[in-house]
Amino acid sequence: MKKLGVFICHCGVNIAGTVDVKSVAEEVGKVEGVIHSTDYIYMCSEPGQQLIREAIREKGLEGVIVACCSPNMHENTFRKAVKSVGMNPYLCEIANIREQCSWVHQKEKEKATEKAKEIILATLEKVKANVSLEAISVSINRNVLVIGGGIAGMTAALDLAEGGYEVILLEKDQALGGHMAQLSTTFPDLHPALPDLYSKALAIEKHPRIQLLCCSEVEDVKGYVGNFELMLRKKATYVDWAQCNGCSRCIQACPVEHVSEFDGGLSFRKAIDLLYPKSIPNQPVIHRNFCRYFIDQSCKICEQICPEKAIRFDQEDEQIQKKVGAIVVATGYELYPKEQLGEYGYGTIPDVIDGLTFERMLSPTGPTQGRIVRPSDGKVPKEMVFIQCVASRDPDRYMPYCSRICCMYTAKQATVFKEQVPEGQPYIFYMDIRSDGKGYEEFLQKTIEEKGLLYLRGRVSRVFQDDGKVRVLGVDTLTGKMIEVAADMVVLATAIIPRDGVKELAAKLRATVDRHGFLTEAHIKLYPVESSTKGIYLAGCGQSPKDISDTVSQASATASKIQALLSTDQLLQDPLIAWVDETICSGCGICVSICPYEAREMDSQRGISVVHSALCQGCGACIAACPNFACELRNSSSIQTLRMVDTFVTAGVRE
Amino acid sequence: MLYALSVCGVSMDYLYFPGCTLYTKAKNFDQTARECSLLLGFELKELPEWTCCGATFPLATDNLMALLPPSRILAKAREQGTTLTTLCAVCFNVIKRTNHLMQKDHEKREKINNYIEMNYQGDLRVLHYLEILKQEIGFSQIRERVKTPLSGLKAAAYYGCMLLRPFDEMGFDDKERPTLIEEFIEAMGAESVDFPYKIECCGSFQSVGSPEVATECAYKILSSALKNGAEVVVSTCPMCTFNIDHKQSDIKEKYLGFKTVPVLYVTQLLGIAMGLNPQCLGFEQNFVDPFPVLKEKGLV
Amino acid sequence: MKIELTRDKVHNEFAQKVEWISGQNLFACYQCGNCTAGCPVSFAMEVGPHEVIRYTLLGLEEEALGVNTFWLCASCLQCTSRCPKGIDIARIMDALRMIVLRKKDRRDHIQVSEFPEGFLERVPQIAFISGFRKFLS
Amino acid sequence: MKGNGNFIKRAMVIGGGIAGISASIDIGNAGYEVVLVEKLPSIGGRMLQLSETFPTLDCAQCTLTPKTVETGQHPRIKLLTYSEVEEVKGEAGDFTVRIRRKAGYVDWDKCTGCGLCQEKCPSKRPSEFDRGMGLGKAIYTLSPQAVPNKPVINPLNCRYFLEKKCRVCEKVCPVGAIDYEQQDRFVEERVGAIVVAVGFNLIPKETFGEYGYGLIPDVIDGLAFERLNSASGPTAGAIQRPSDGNVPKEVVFIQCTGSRDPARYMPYCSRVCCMYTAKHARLYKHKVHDGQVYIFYMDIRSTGKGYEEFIQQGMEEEGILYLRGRVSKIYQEDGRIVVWGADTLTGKKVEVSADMVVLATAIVPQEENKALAHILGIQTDEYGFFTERERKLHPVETHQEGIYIAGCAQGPKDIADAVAHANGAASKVQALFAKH
Repeated sequence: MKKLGVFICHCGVNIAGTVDVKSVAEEVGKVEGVIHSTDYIYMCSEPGQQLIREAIREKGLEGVIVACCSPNMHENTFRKAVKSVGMNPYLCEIANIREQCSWVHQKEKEKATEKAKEIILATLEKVKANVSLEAISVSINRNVLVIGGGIAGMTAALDLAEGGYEVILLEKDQALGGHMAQLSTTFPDLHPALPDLYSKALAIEKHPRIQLLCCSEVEDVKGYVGNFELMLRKKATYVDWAQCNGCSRCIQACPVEHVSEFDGGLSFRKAIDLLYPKSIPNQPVIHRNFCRYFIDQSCKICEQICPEKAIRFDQEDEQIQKKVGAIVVATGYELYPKEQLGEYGYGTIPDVIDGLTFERMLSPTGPTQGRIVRPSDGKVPKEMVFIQCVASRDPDRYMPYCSRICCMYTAKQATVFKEQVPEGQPYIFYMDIRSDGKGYEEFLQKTIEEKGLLYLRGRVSRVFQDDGKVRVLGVDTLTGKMIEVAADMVVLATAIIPRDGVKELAAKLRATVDRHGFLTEAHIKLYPVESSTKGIYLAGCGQSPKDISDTVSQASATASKIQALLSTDQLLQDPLIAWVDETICSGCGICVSICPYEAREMDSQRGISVVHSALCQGCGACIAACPNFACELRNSSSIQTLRMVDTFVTAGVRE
Repeated sequence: MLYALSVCGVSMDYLYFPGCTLYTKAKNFDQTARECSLLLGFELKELPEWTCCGATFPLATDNLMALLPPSRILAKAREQGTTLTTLCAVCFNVIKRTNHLMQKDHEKREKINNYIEMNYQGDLRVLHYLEILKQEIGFSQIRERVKTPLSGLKAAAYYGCMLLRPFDEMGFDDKERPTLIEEFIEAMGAESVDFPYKIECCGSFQSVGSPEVATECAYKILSSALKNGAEVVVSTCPMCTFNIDHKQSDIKEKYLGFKTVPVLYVTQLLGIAMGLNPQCLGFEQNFVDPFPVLKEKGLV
Repeated sequence: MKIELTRDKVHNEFAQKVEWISGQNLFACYQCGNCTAGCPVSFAMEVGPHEVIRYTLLGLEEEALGVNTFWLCASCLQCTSRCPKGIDIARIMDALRMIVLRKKDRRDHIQVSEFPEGFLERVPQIAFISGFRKFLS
Repeated sequence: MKGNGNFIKRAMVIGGGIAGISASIDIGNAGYEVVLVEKLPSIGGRMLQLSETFPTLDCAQCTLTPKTVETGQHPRIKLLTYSEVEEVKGEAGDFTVRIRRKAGYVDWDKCTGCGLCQEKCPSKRPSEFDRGMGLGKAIYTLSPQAVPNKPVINPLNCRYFLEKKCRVCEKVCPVGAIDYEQQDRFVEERVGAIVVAVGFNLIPKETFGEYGYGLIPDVIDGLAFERLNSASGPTAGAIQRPSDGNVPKEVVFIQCTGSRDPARYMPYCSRVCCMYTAKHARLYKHKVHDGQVYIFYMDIRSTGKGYEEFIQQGMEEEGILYLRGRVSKIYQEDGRIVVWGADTLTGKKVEVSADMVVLATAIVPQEENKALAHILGIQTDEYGFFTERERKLHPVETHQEGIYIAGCAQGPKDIADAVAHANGAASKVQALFAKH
């Protein structure tokens, strides 16, 4: 009989407030094999861990159960603690009596106490049969993939490259910059956005350790932390960038114009074009859907005019295989689709635009060279309405969350409007003004006072066209009165939502997203930049809406985590994986097809299935699938599991 | 009884602006102050030919006319000396704020000087009588001169608004938690009673505009003081005193169970402690007679 | 119940007049209500001072001048001393009073002739002088 | 010392709160040595005072203590607690830092952390860590889970230092670690980069005369409520008001106390108060089911991930009453606390007679920031927060190469943002070291 020790954590009042920990400790202490049973206020603290270490040393424990929070929180903490005094870490198990007991049974203290005891008894059954295991050591690849070439991805890539690591920077669009390239100025300093961004992009382009792949996407990801195998797709640009000298004669000559999405529909662009002038890379792309050559082979002007003969109508997508050790996901955001915002006339009234479109209008390199004019007739708007929380903070119809940046960019836009049109009046409909960054509140109040921005606390119910004006029906909840403004132009601060396609990407990466599609961090406080999958890190608005400075901090944070991860040569992995009883395995191969990690393989010589230990994640699919019961999970054998189930069942009988 | 007694060894005199009400309905305030000053070794030298201060500091920034009377008072006082004192908190507020404006606002100063044909630069010290007692004489010195310590008397200090606000200009005491009058009360040997309404407004001139509102304000102040154990309330302002003393008849009409409480001017309290002749204390002008409670405590 | 806003209305003459007489910036107001919260006479006011400021800013002259709020203000400056934006609210209240009192058709807020008998003898002159300045044109 | 030529690849982190700890662990894990300097006797900072964290309501201790333990045991992190930076010379790659190791009157080399001295110490004074609500001993650790778990003597409370008698701790100490003669010592450390993570303070409570703060015992600040609600706090997590230990049934929370108040206090927003107040209100409701919460606010600022949902859930499910308006005055009457506020949505004055009031007081920089900035040759803003090189793209760098800032030392931020900010600073240190 193993000598076992049970350590019950109060977790402050989180457990002890519901579960009578003293009585549980006492009763569990009477169970056969348990030679030590105790409780403490915070088992994860230094004195708590010391209790465990001392008991192991003094009483020669051969198995340890810590009854506390979810193993997601502190399994590692306690395994490290027992290891430090020479016990095999896999002889230490967590009995989760917080998330699975005290938190969900706060109003039934006696039953919760009983359940906590049962959970511990069941875990005892598991530990009794646990065996010592050694961690699996795997070599690692020290290159990093950064997905997304916006400010988050750019920052992470540069930080990593500066730290000495080789980086592949993947951008879906044709140039770096992301949404920041669309902005005019940044709040609250009103710095022009482009120059700062540009210097960063230039540094990336020149960096010897960064490989920039534009027009590229992740097609497939295999492997695991330290050893990801990537299949990337570099889409055809129909221009040989190695040949192109960036003279842009092709752009000038191209006869096709189509509405520019980058400029929010305010301008036209060519079928062969740069994303924006002086973009990095500074080579154009032919947009197949618009190019006459691709439509009816009627035009080859660009090819004819190109001095470097760089046009390649026959170029094809390219598949690139890469290996990396870690991945940063910095996929960014997009704005809520306008077609779905009927009550604001968005998409049907030309003078109702969104914040990003207005940014383009304010940008000196934008379609109006920075002049504010109504899209419908080019006149300067005098009555200007800004509506915040459009599709944000609207759980019933749109998004329940706050998009975080709209309050500040709206204040900035209204300020710039007032500077440019001094006789104009901005009206800003809001619910709460959220200016919580450094210097934000001061900026906001200063501009309200000095520029006379009129903030109206209330939502807008309807926006419609009337007599060449855009009529806005809202409310001022401070006077309790309905407000009507006959506006010249309306700017909507539409909700920030995750990029299209993030869910599919997350599935490839085996990372999780929340119900809105934002990538989920492993723990909001403890691991804010780590995803739930090891080796996958999150930066920027793909994780949740945030402004540029917070994005930059977070992106640098991912770089820091990755540098720590890759600073060693070998990575240790939990050995809690599947194994095969070769005497029973019939070699049917069901496990091979069912394994989601491609960790199962047929050994054709021996006619049995084997486990690829570095790939196996211990999910248990093969165990359930094996018709012969030839597969077992280490330290979670069928016998162990059945004994645990037995404990609960007999507990029911005892009752 | 009326002999000058120098406390600090030297005799000091202060220019004194009584203001209209101290010549009429608050004579007791004026009279006790003059008598006590003499006992403390200084004299209140009344300004010759003074006029009304205007009784409000004009809040409309374009109303220069209302600034002329207080400016004139200041300018004339400056010809006589360097320190001007008042007793009435309203006068103090008007004169001190005007003085502040004459110091800081060059443009208005010039205009006003043009109007009144004088040249006043705002270089007069304007002190409330209590400030003189605290800063120039010292409460500890006064404590030593107390003949009848007011032991056992629970007195609530009522500041009102005019002494304290606006803080930047008045600088009288902490704007939220003043303690100067309490210190004075303790120096008199009485027990000071703190109460939350001590800096709330009495309703001021609303006694003319909306008397019922002023009555309500006074009721709240007095009941708060009473609840905290006050046996007398100490005031520095004839306007407040009217509202919280004289209006107690109205309060009683509205709130049947209301128990009246005497209101004393600070200088009346000082006078009692300094042993002034009861005839000099001017209790006949007090609406609620303080005599019974003082007698009960053996103070008169 | 409904306000139609235009830029002329936001920068209405009335609001500008109030700003000019009071020397205060109405746009600076947080609408936090601290003035109303601390006002010793707000119990008798039809709306709090913060709401009168809001009416004025939105050009609702009739509403702003139609309430008793500024008539009841006793200029005690409690609002001013606690305003987080340092707005001298009492000055705004006085400005509203002045706007009414200075109109060409004199509209005194109180009628001396209607004072009850003995009132003049009872009330100290300081209250009269002060009150007359605030209530008579 | 992992070095290359003359460039010292060793970092110093000033401040052992969650930001400093996060930066230290990151730099240490990347293979560089770290010296972590903390002013208090143990690491953990403000987060150690918290009960739960928003929006998940995870226990703050459970989130933090494993990190403090990891820091304490990290082979590449050298802890210098109860220490302050006195002087810095040199430049990026070669800073020489002179550190004052304050006298704690306990020889930590001998001390085993058995706790006997604390148990027997007869001097009990209001504990600063518990915001004056609980009693602490003259010889103390900040918490039983402190890292390092070694005590110091506060001479201002110690009977021996005050009256030259007692010496109980000396008598009971089984290893003779008490040393009343101990003096401040000075040590020098050479490092190549410095991360400043000194955290924040709350605006002094005496500031708010109109809120009766400091006079009315049941008017407390947010950190005090954290202690009150904490299982390791003075009431072991029971919600009892400080004056009489009764369970408060009506609690008023006031936001923006000293924040967003340019005329009188701080013009900026303190960023965390909206969320922690919502958290307080919900935790209170979890413990006092029949209690009512009133929250006075100006704007609800719940901008983080899951924050807005958290706030709305509080309103809908726990019946928390939000009142849009500030509070002008608070006073005590008949054993109740009267609160004068406003509800600007009805335009009316609101009077609440409460049992307890919690003020969300403004986050202010540490007092010593300006002096420290001078020592380091970096800048602070007018309030005393350290200035970043550029707000958007260089939020962790300073104008001085090799010196970085992390967490609330730069400006108010919540734990998640502070951790990300600190990790960012660590990344810059690693890049700086990798370059040389």
